[in-house]
Amino acid sequence: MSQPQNPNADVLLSAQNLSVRFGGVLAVNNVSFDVKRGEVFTLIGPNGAGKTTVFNLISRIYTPTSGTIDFAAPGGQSGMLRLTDKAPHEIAKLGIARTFQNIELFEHATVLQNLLIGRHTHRRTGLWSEIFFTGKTRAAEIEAREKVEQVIELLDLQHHRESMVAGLPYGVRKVVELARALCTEPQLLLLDEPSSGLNVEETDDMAFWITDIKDELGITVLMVEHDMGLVSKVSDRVLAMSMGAELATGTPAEVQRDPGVIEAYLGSVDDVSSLRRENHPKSHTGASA
Amino acid sequence: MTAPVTDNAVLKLLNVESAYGPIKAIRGVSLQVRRGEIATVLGSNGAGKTTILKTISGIIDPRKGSIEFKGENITAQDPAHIVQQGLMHVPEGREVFPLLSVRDNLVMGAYTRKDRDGVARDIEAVFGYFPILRERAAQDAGLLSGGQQQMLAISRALMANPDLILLDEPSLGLSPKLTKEIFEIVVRINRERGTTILLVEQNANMALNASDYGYVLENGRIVMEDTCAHLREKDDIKEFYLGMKEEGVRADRRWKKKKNWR
Amino acid sequence: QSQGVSKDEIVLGSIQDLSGPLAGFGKQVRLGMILRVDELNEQGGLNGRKVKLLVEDSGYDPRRAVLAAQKLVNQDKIFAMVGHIGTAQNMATFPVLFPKNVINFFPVTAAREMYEPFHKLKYSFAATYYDQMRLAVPKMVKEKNAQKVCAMYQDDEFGLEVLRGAEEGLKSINMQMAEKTSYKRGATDFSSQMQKLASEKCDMVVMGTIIRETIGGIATARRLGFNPTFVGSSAAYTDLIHKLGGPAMNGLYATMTVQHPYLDEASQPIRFWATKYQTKFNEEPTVFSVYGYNAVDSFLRAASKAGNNLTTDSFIKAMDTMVIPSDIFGSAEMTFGPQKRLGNADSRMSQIQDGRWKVVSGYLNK
Amino acid sequence: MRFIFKTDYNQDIKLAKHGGHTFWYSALMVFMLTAPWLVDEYWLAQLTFVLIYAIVGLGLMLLAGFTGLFSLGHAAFLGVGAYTQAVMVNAGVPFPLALACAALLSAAVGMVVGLPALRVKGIYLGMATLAFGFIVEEVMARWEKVTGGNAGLHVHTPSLFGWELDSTTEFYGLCLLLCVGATLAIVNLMRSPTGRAFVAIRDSEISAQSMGIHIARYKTMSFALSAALAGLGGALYAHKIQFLSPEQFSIIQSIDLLLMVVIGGLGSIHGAFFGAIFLIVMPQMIAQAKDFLPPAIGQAAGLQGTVYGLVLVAFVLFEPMGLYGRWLKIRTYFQLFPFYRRGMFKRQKSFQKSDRLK
Amino acid sequence: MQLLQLLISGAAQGCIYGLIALGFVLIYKATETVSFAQGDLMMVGAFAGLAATTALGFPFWLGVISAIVAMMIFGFVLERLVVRPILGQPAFSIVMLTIGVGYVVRGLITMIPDVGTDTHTLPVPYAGQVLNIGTAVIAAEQLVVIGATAVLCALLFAMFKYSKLGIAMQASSQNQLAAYYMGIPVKRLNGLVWGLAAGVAAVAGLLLAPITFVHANMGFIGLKAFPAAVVGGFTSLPGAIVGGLIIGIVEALSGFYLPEGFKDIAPYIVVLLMLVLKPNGLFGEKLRKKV
Ligand SMILES: Nc1ncnc2c1ncn2[C@@H]1O[C@H](COP(=O)(O)OP(=O)(O)OP(=O)(O)O)[C@@H](O)[C@H]1O
Ligand SMILES: Nc1ncnc2c1ncn2[C@@H]1O[C@H](COP(=O)(O)OP(=O)(O)OP(=O)(O)O)[C@@H](O)[C@H]1O
Ligand SMILES: [Mg+2]
Ligand SMILES: [Mg+2]
Repeated sequence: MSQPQNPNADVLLSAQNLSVRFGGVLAVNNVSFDVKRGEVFTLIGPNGAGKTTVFNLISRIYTPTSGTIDFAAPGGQSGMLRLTDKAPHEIAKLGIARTFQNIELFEHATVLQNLLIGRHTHRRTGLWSEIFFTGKTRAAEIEAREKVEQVIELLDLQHHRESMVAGLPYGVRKVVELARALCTEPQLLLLDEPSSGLNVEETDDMAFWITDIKDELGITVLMVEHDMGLVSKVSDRVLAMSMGAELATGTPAEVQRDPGVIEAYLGSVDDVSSLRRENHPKSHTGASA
Repeated sequence: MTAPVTDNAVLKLLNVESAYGPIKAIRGVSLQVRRGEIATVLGSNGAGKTTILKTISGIIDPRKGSIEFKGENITAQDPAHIVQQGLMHVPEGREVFPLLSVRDNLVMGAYTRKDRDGVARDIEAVFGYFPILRERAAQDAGLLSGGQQQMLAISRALMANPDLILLDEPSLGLSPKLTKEIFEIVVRINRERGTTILLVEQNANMALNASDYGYVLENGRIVMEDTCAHLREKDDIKEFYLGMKEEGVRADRRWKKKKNWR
Repeated sequence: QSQGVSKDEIVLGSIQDLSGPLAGFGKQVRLGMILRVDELNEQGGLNGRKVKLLVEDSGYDPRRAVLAAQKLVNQDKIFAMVGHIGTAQNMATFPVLFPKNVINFFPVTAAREMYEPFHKLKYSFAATYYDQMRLAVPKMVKEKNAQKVCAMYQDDEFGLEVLRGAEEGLKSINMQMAEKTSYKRGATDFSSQMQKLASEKCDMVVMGTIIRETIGGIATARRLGFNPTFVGSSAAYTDLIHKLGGPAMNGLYATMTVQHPYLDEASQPIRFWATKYQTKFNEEPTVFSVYGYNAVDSFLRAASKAGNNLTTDSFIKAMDTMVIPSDIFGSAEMTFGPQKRLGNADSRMSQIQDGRWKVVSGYLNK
Repeated sequence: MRFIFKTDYNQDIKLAKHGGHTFWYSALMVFMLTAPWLVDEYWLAQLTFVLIYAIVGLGLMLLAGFTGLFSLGHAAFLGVGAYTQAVMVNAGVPFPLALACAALLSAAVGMVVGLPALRVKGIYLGMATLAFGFIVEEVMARWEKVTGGNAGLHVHTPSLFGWELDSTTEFYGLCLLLCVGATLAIVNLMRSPTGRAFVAIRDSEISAQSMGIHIARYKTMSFALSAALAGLGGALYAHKIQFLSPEQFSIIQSIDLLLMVVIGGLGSIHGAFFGAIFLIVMPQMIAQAKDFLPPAIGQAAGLQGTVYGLVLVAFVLFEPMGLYGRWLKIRTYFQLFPFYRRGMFKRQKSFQKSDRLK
Repeated sequence: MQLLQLLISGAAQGCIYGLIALGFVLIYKATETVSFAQGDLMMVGAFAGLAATTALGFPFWLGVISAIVAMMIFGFVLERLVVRPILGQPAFSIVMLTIGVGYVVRGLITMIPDVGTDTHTLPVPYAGQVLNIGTAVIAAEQLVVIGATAVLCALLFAMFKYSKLGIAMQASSQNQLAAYYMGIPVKRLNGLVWGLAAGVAAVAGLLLAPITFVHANMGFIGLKAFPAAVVGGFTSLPGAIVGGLIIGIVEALSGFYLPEGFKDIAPYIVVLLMLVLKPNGLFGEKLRKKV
């Protein structure tokens, strides 16, 4: 296996000339980008631009038609690992965790159990030790719980610790999914639309969390997001895609100013008052009175 | 042509209470939506907005209370029956038919309709709204991107040409441009066809501008209601739903969050 | 004192298939047994003891047979197991019966394991499939001057017994089985089997088959224009063959131990018996009804011989010198002894002629 | 209602969550240990069967209830275990060694079956295991030299250094011991990473994978463990029934096993036990009950099947969570006693979604 | 010549499997459950035909039609009574339910005094006739099966592909919740599906009756139809027929050319091979969840 040299010690993840085709659809078309250690890198783009597909390529759910993805070897070794040669379950072990656009939690388990599954890559016990539940297993379990509790506290999930995921509201599930990803103690965190379904205030919290994750935990974040407020608040760099191809790269402000991005993605300047009914109906008393 | 808002309520909820097993999700909600208007329900996560919509369309049976649609009591009726009365629900989380083609998904939207020509015309109309759907007409809906599925879910509801549409977070996962377009379409349909709309939306700014009347839901109870024009001016609404906070408040909150965190 | 015998009652158990593949037979065995038990009880019982017959359903499943046997032996405390159907089912219950000293009397299966290896609690009545075929096949070969004998058999212990008997019989006249082919119980398609036999140009086919498979196999052969002499065992000796199979079945030979009780049978005692059965249960009797009836009848003979003090030991003692004479159904005389636990090994040949079984030979004896 | 305040991680991990657990499970153990003196031989034999089937049920629960892989050929593993045990014990191998071999050989076969399971799910997996079951049954029937073929195989009583385990009581003791051991093993597994990985695979393969769970390995492991328990159960079954024939391990047996875990309650360890009790006791109850029915019905051919089917249908209709679900409700009812409200367990409408996509 | 006859016999038998498999595919496509009661419904259908033509004395064709109609009603009722109450539960519950229904149906038929435990023949006008194809022969009974299978398959295929009803059935199986949201009367459609499936089962039973006779256990042939459905892909109607043909022909050939015992397990070996090589069968769609 070729060991591509890391050209730049700062680069954590490097995608080169990625393309993937599904039948007639070229979902990702020759996209290249580098994610630097310690930054928040955001992918934006119209619906169907191929953002989620890029995530799926990184987590090896899809295999690229052409192109490569390299990841800085964990544990400070020099050199890059070729992700595209790895099996899907090996990705987490390397320190890449992700959330899903449509939320993929373990529905018939509690929040706590979901988070503990997140600790799977840190498993140290063997089958026999688990069957007899030896002291080692017990110690490992306690340690896993300590770690999980830290994440629960960070994300304010105490209240939901023992709830079944199936019964949680959409917004909480989003947070649980983030928590589960954090439990793997990743180097790189992939967030697919973390704020969708959250209201303004919750989006604010999300922004705080993402900043904390980056600053305090030192985790690099690669995210897909449509809420430009959040994007500007937390991202260091933004890559705009359209129809599978790269449209623009730069700081959030730069990208937002790009006419191509405005045309394809942002639309005209925010003035939603045009939606209002010209003649307001007169106020009426509600049925609840 | 603009359809006027009339005073008679198409949809009336009276003291509705729904629960999932022992957990009560909404507790005594009363609201009404008048013919031709766009009404919205605001509320934070888990407030029970989705539950209200599901209860209306018969997916959940309420414990108490009654629901009236166009003068008929539809409490705990079979969901299919309720749709046949002219009520369409765009559910949270898209819920497309993953293994049917995009076109067949649209055809299913028009299941209750008998007029073939009208259906064909409406398919063209939604293809006009969302050209990508025309492009993917023969593709399995399950393979669309998240946003594309959302477009499909909305289009599918339009296909039924209903009297009342329940919209649960229509902008979920849509690009800023499309979000705006979606609301324009919603408003247009309301104005042109006179379709009544009950809207649940996290993007309160959009919702409050597009709607005529709004309810605020907290912990399963309605705590405030008014015309959207008035709501837009209220300080609480501004702070909690529109995100127009003073810097001090924001920093305070940030600090509180941080304190918990080592 | 043995379990199951009290001052005024003898409790007998039986396990039948009442819901499985042989439910038709199981039901008839049960009715035959009931007929005899009722006759006895109406006459006041045996030495003042009425007989109580408990029948359990095994669904032709050995595991359920064991559970049923446990119930009968340990819960209902039966004195003897009578007329239990099925080879594997019987074998599976032996470990339940024997430690409790419960006799397995006249099981409705013609497998050698029902009396071999010797066990003092095993009694069997029917000529085994093995013996039937061992004696019938050489005789038929000679009679028909057959050159190539082949076999189609059911892929289970029953079919194998037929096959082994036939092979043994052929060996005695220095012949070999030219071709053999098997099928699984419940099979419906026999075309490849019959084609295989046809391509070998077999002129006699031994059928280790029961009912539907006998009919299906022969019908397929006739359709293919393949018309050897078919020879079946007593398992194929039932009126269903000609009733269901129609004229295509004419010419089939089968061995038999008791005669089918046709309602319009020429023999007056059989006709009388058959009518009685028909009146009581509102259905026509078959050979299986006769097996059930005979099993209970023979049990009663021995029990009566054992006298008032009926115990397992006294019953065995009575059986040690037991002779059961030939009955109205034409079964041969049965004799038992301290080491002889099979009544007899005799059977007769019969053939379907004009849609009805006809006896065509006397007893086949070694 | 009981509220438990957690002050220690150990509390979360502990098996007995509170005093009630300790008390009731101890009571159950005491009963099981004294059962030979409390119940008559017939019921002790049934109890032994229950324990044997519970072991098999635990295995199937692991596979179907926790990993979400439905096997329609589980009787094959039972058969492999049973025949291995019978052949080895008959050849004079000490029975503990034979037991171990039975479990291991079954596990090995389970791994082989696990292979197609890596690629197929749902109904296809059901069919793969069904096909496998038929093939194993055929092998048992055809490999006469070893299995005795359709003629069947008598199993000698287990013996260890000249000591024969022949009495009902002693064998019951053995089964009890193994059953408790198996239960502890599964309970332990389920509170460890492996057990959680199984549950993760059941709920969402894609996200299990993205959590670093090697799907293929864990599915194979689940098959192997499940088959090992079935093999162990099969070995005990061989001794209990003492006569083996291939048709005892047919599709009917496989379906019975599946019914056992479904009726017991999928996804709970209690369910395996409830199911085993049901599977053994139910036919006996029907047999007992029919003595009280008018003979025209009670003795009719087919009654047993009809009643069995009716009970099954009734279960699915009224208690889809199985016996364990019913038990939970009863328990909650008493715990809440004066405050119990009707409708508390009223099922909300539920909606099925394609599980072709998982 | 040998080979030709083998192929013809195999194909005829394969059509029987295909015919039964059609029922499985119908139910699976429309409700995403597997009905283990299909074989038993087939048996009941055959008994219904028997009752109509012998006990009631109807002329043959009238008897056949009334048996099919009666079975469709039976399917309806069955759905109403036992399937509908648990609609929405995981598919597996319904599988269990059908196993239970199979037991009950078989048990009840067995319980009919004087009829249930016996084997019967259904008198058909075309019984016993054979058709010569070159040197090979085929029975009229088999020919009828082949014809009926083709017609039924075409009809059902058209329904699922082109009619709104058929699409709606698939829609409800893929996402019941969304189907309700669309106003699709899921329950009524389900009733229809079960009615249709029972009707298909009745047709199979009636066509099979002259070949396998009518008896309470004739439904077990359904176990051979599973492999047919799997090989074809379980969601494809033409696949069921092709799968059936493959299974039938493999059976015939292995019965002739391979050692004893292979004929019985050949279908299952084919299934295992199929699942390893092409997990979704010959015509099954390749599915993958998009995340
Ligand atoms: N497995 C697949 N098969 C076929 N087409 C696919 C597949 N996955 C994705 N696509 C197509 O590729 C394109 C990109 O999809 P992707 O999910 O990456 O979009 P996205 O940028 O995440 O959009 P959104 O913001 O709406 O989620 C879409 O047009 C989609 O239909
Ligand atoms: N299936 C369920 N089982 C149990 N509880 C549930 C279930 N679905 C919702 N709930 C509970 O009902 C309450 C209301 O949920 P609902 O989904 O209506 O909230 P929402 O206002 O739509 O929130 P969101 O903005 O996140 O979509 C929540 O507290 C949630 O925990
Ligand atoms: Mg996306
Ligand atoms: Mg919601």
